[in-house]
Amino acid sequence: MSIYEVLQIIVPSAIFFAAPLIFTALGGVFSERSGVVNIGLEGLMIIGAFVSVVFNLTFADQFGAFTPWLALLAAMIVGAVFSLLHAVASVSFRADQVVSGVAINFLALGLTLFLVKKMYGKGQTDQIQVGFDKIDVPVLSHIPVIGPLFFSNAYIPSYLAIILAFVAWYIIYKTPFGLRLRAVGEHPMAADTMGINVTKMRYIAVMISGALGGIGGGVYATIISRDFSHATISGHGFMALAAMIFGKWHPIGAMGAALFFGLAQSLSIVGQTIPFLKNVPTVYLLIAPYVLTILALAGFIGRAEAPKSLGTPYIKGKR
Amino acid sequence: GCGGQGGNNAGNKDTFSVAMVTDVGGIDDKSFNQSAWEGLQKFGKDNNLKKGRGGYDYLQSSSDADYATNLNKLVRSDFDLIYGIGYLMGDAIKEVAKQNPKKHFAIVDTVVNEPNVASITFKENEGSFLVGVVAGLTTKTNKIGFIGGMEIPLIEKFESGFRAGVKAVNPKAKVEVQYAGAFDQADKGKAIASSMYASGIDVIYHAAGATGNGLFSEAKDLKKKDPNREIWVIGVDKDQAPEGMVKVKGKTYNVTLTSMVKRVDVAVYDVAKRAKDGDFPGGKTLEYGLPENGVGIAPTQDNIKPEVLKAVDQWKQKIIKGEVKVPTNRKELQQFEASLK
Amino acid sequence: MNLNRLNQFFVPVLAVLLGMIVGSIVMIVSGYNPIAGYSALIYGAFGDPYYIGETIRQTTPYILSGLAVAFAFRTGLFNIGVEGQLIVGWLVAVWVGVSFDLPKVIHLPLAILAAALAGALWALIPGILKAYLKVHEVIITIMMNYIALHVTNAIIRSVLSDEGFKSQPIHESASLRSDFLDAITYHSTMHYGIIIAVIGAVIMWFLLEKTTKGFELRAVGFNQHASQYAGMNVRTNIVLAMVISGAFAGVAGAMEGLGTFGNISTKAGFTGIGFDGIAVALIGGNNAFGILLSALLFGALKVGALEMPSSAGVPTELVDIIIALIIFFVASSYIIRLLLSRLQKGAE
Amino acid sequence: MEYVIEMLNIRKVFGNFVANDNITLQVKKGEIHALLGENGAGKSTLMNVLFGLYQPDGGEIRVKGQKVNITDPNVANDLGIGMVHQHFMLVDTFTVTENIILGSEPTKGGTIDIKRAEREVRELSERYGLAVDPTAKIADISVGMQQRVEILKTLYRGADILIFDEPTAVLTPQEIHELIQIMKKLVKEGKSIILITHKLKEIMEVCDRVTVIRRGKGIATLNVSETNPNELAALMVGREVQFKTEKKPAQPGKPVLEIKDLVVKDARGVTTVNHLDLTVHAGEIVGIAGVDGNGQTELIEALTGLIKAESGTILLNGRDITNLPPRKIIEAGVGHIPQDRHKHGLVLDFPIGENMALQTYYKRPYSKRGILNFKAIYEKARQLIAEFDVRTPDEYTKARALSGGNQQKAIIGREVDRNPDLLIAVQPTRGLDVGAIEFIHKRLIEQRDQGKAVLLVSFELDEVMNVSDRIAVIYEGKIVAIVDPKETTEQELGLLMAGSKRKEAGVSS
Ligand SMILES: Nc1ncnc2c1ncn2[C@@H]1O[C@H](COP(=O)(O)OP(=O)(O)OP(=O)(O)O)[C@@H](O)[C@H]1O
Ligand SMILES: Nc1ncnc2c1ncn2[C@@H]1O[C@H](COP(=O)(O)OP(=O)(O)OP(=O)(O)O)[C@@H](O)[C@H]1O
Ligand SMILES: [Mg+2]
Ligand SMILES: [Mg+2]
Repeated sequence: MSIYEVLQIIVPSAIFFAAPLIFTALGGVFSERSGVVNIGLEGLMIIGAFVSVVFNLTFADQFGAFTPWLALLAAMIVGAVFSLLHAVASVSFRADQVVSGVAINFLALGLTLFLVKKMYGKGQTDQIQVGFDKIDVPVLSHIPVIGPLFFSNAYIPSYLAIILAFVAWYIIYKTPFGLRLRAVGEHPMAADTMGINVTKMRYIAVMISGALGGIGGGVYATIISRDFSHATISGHGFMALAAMIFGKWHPIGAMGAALFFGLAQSLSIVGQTIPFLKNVPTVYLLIAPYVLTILALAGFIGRAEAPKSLGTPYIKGKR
Repeated sequence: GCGGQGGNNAGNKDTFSVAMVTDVGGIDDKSFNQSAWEGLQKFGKDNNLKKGRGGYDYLQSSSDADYATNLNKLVRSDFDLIYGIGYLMGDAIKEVAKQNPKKHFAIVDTVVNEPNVASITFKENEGSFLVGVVAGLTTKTNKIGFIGGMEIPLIEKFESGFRAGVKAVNPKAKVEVQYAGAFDQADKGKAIASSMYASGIDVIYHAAGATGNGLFSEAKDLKKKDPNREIWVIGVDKDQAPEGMVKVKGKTYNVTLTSMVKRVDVAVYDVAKRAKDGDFPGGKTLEYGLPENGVGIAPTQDNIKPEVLKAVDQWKQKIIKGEVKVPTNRKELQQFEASLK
Repeated sequence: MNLNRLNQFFVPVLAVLLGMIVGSIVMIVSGYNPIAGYSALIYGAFGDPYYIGETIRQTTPYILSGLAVAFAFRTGLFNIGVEGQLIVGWLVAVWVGVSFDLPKVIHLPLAILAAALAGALWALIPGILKAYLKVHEVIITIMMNYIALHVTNAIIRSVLSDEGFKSQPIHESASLRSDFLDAITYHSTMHYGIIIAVIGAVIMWFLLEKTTKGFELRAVGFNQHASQYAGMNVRTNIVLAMVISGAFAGVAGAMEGLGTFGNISTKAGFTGIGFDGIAVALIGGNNAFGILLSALLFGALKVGALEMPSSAGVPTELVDIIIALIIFFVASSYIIRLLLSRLQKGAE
Repeated sequence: MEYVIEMLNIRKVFGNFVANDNITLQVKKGEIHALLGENGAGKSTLMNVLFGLYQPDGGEIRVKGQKVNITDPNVANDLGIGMVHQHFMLVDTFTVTENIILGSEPTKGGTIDIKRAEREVRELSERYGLAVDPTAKIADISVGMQQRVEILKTLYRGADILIFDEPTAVLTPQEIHELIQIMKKLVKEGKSIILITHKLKEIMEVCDRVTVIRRGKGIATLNVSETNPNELAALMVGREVQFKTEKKPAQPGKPVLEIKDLVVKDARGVTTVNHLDLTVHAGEIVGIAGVDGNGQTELIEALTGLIKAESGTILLNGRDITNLPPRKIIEAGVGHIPQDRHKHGLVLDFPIGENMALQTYYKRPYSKRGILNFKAIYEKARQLIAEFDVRTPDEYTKARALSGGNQQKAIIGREVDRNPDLLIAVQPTRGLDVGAIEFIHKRLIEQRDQGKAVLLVSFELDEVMNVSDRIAVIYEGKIVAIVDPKETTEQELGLLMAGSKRKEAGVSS
């Protein structure tokens, strides 16, 4: 295999692998930029996966090819609503945000499996029949070299994820909303004295994270697992959390980190087929993505600065 | 000193009750747990048993630590025969069986040497051999894939039988083997499938549980994109034809070439029946292979060409007659491959 | 002051009650009988010596993983890697249990210490990266979990067994099991690990609250700058905190290896005990005594839940919902406190 | 309509504590009105009520004659009230412009119009003479400039009633001078100012009237022209206060600290201490005077072992302590009152009693064989709390809950009690009221009289002149002059600090 052929395998699979992580990590960026730790990303993905699959199974006949899109919409809405729990607990009730996030994870898993049992009388759903199609992007996929790498055999949601990262960057760094969001996460009291409603901003941010986490889970379920069970989302939310921190709480950084994970993952898969790696025991390839991440962090990425007031509830009048 | 008066020979009671403990997959895992439960249900129906205590029942585990607890619960509920489903339950069955020597137990997929335990194993290698034959004769690219869940002896058995089957009918074909390291990572399954299909592989067999979901998803998406492309999945454990259905512009295709079925239901039914009839095979290991109909090729065979089916049948007979000994691990596979030359 | 103390005790209890109440609402809404559900739950957790034994067995590793998480929290670190440290602890405990033939008084402690050391070493890496390169411990520990899982599986396959999926059983001399416990709990899998777990809690309390080193670790956890000004070595303290946390996690693994299972099998996924430890620690207020109680709560809920489907027809997942609700209520103790103080004021 | 602001009988209660007990404050249009009171008297609380951060429990507020209900800062903004807070309300990672426009951003098609914003900020800063760099990050600019940003924030919102809560506590003399000019300019533009400060001199210099409060109660409102500092201090503290701390002449002994040819680089690698020489003797207080940013921070950090010196030596009692770890230096006999008490001085979440053992916890009797002896620790804490008049409910109270002055007293108690040969005090009285300042100065002199060496770093020329026996002027990382406080003037010091060479007294060490 030539390097180019290898790339042709690695790159598309890295991108689809990364897509759910990108959505979810972007959600994390919004929440944490506003100062609310969101360790509940895993739970939000679970909710999204569940909703999108149930929606898909229920309405595929009515909506046909639109089903997966509407399912993502549903996952987004339910994810946002579900994340309200985290917002209420950690913003209004001044709960420890880590605790509340852990509760979100427990609740999401328990509730969705409970509902699956209730609705279908079994521990997992059937397979959905209408998913997203693999496409070759018109025109772009014909660009020599780049086309086959980046614009062939891909899913639209993957591109949406990447586009969304740039949109998020724009929102966070270029709009009044973003400025206020960051201010609330860095110095809520300063924001308060400037007439910004800290509570409202944090609610919005947490709900955005719920919406994006929901989409992330939905994309995962729709493109990858195609059904929902206890094992559908297993650690992906934590990987998204890692991507967010790896990306230094920056949307583009988070996207880059998620793509890095995807790349490392598919490298380790393709590695098994590269002749001179053939005799390397499988375990080295299995751990390669994680080791690579650690090396990258230790080697050249360096320290990350979290938003200053991350994790502290804002209490008016308290220094 | 635990509850109940039961414990003498179960066959003598007027109602015979039977139960099983599943692993975390539960009774609808589309795999061996589900199959086992189907066997029990059939047994229950055939013998007019009710679901629940005194009839037939199951308990689901939510972690490895629950196996012994659940088995004990069933012992204390006084079931006459108790199944542990899956190789992971071996230790727990052994322990509980020792503690309750008068109770009858059965374990699926591994061997427990206790006088009151019947061990049920399958010759997955034989069934895999047959689908290997299918793969070897169906491939156009002479490139075939195998995706394993975890690298454990059980899965190696699938791998070795499959590779032997391919080699036996198509020496030119190469089998690419990858292990995902888990049974529940569909994303990894999809990534592996994606890289395999991209490298020209056209038939992939999996023994990877829910990781295999990713394989189906990838195959279907590729098929949808290009219905003319011939790519196939070979399913495992149950008939996975429903998983392979894909509709393109009103036309229905199925990427499932066939499946290697493992009839846990047959074995479970069988052992329950024998226990009821007072013929409990305690201390014995029952190996279900091709002759016992314990493994085989799924009934959905629409995608297999008739001549291939014919070849499958010939090999099946050879195996049943003992003319071919199907390897169970990689070492035996090497010997087998050498013997072909 | 006195009222505060009382509240400190009442708030978690109230949180548990509230969680149960909302849980019963969920049951009613979804058509189950909450009384039957909870009876089954309680019976399944404490109904007779067998169930009590199982509950204690389940509680044991929860205590230790909770302590591991809490120790890190108290020293300013978030150790999501308890799961991985637990797995390597389990592996090494079993390895020692299988490979040596020694008198019990030496073998058992040796196996436990080896597990502690393994967990500590596994935590050393994120500790060093955090202390010297300021790399966020959360990512590194997440990554280390996966590495632990795969590496352990590979070692089990190639070293501890002959290409099989599980190790040999450990020698009797390294086992925490006993015929006595087996007899009094009607063959439950309970083992002497509970004593070690309780000792662990005492050690953590003593270490943090009473010792000089604990003072330093807490100070560094709260304010690195001030600690450095006061002459403490911030870096070594960070590494040490992580390592001690990892040691607790390693011992939690030893409980599984030397007690519950007596061997180690290749793992298809995480045990969950490490992640549950986060919840245990948080419900227990990151305090050693609180963790004993919250681990017991967790253990009882998890073991009792197994009884719910067969006796009351209630899915076990309901327990996860109840646990989540309890965590929410504990987390929102501010509101509960507020309500309590309103009530107290009203009563005056 | 005489008053722009009338706060009538304002009451504010926290729990059971009455922070504002029916205080009345009336501000005339175009005046600078001082609000004076001890630490914790309730000044900030009153102003936070006016700014809408707190809701009063009683009383009424009128703005320009209209009764108003200021429910949040937005309402205050609309009423033209702006506040420069005691603790800066600036987002460190934002630029000057971003901080100023936050909450009322100019936009163009949904995007922040940053170009326009920068232009507006620049215009505004030129108009009021508030020099700032609109594109600089807050983290990178001086405290003085941060203060100007705070003022610009209020002006940007069109405020014509400005509240300054202790604006000068963190400024250097030059910056204070500039600020005073700015305030004068603002009133000339028709704005009204409420100024909170502990520095009576400033009140005398710029204010028209002054309202004094004590323990939450209004005491008096006076015309500045009709009062004097002594009267104000007495009103505020409730007793006579000495401004000039009494002290005997110094009796310098052997050298305790000898710094020779010291070179230190800051975090960015810039050499900020540049071949510095300085000696401090037993029994004397050496004050370091200098404009912020001339190497003071790095000098102190090198002395205390927090950063490494590039070259040169530091001797303590003749022993080389250069680049030893902090603990070794502490044990060698160095005490340190850090500039930032929250960040470096205390573990705010520890009880105040344990904070007092922050350096000694590992020694007998506080620790035996690795086990802490809390009895001994808290006994010591009780003794220090009594001795240093730390006002706290008890020794188990978290340090966070103490007021700044009391936190500072606790730190000083802790450092002095260790009986160090060299006591380094950096800005020890920042933000404290005259009573607390008096107390702390007395303690420093007491140390000197016991034969200790004291190195005082302060931006307050008053303090340096008052307390020191010798003044070392630092400029661009060097000691450029050593002067005797009795023989110099503030003007002369100011010139030296600005880098002008002194003819007679050359560089000495
Ligand atoms: N949010 C609060 N909760 C409870 N008590 C408070 C709060 N804010 C202030 N106090 C109390 O009110 C008193 C007055 O505080 P305030 O900040 O107004 O003092 P101040 O006059 O501004 O002091 P300083 O000169 O030190 O700035 C404090 O001593 C404190 O006890
Ligand atoms: N949110 C709060 N809750 C309780 N007490 C508070 C709160 N905010 C302030 N305080 C009280 O306010 C007092 C400190 O307020 P104050 O502003 O007077 O201190 P300070 O001397 O100005 O401190 P600094 O020098 O740091 O500005 C303390 O007694 C503290 O108990
Ligand atoms: Mg104040
Ligand atoms: Mg103050």
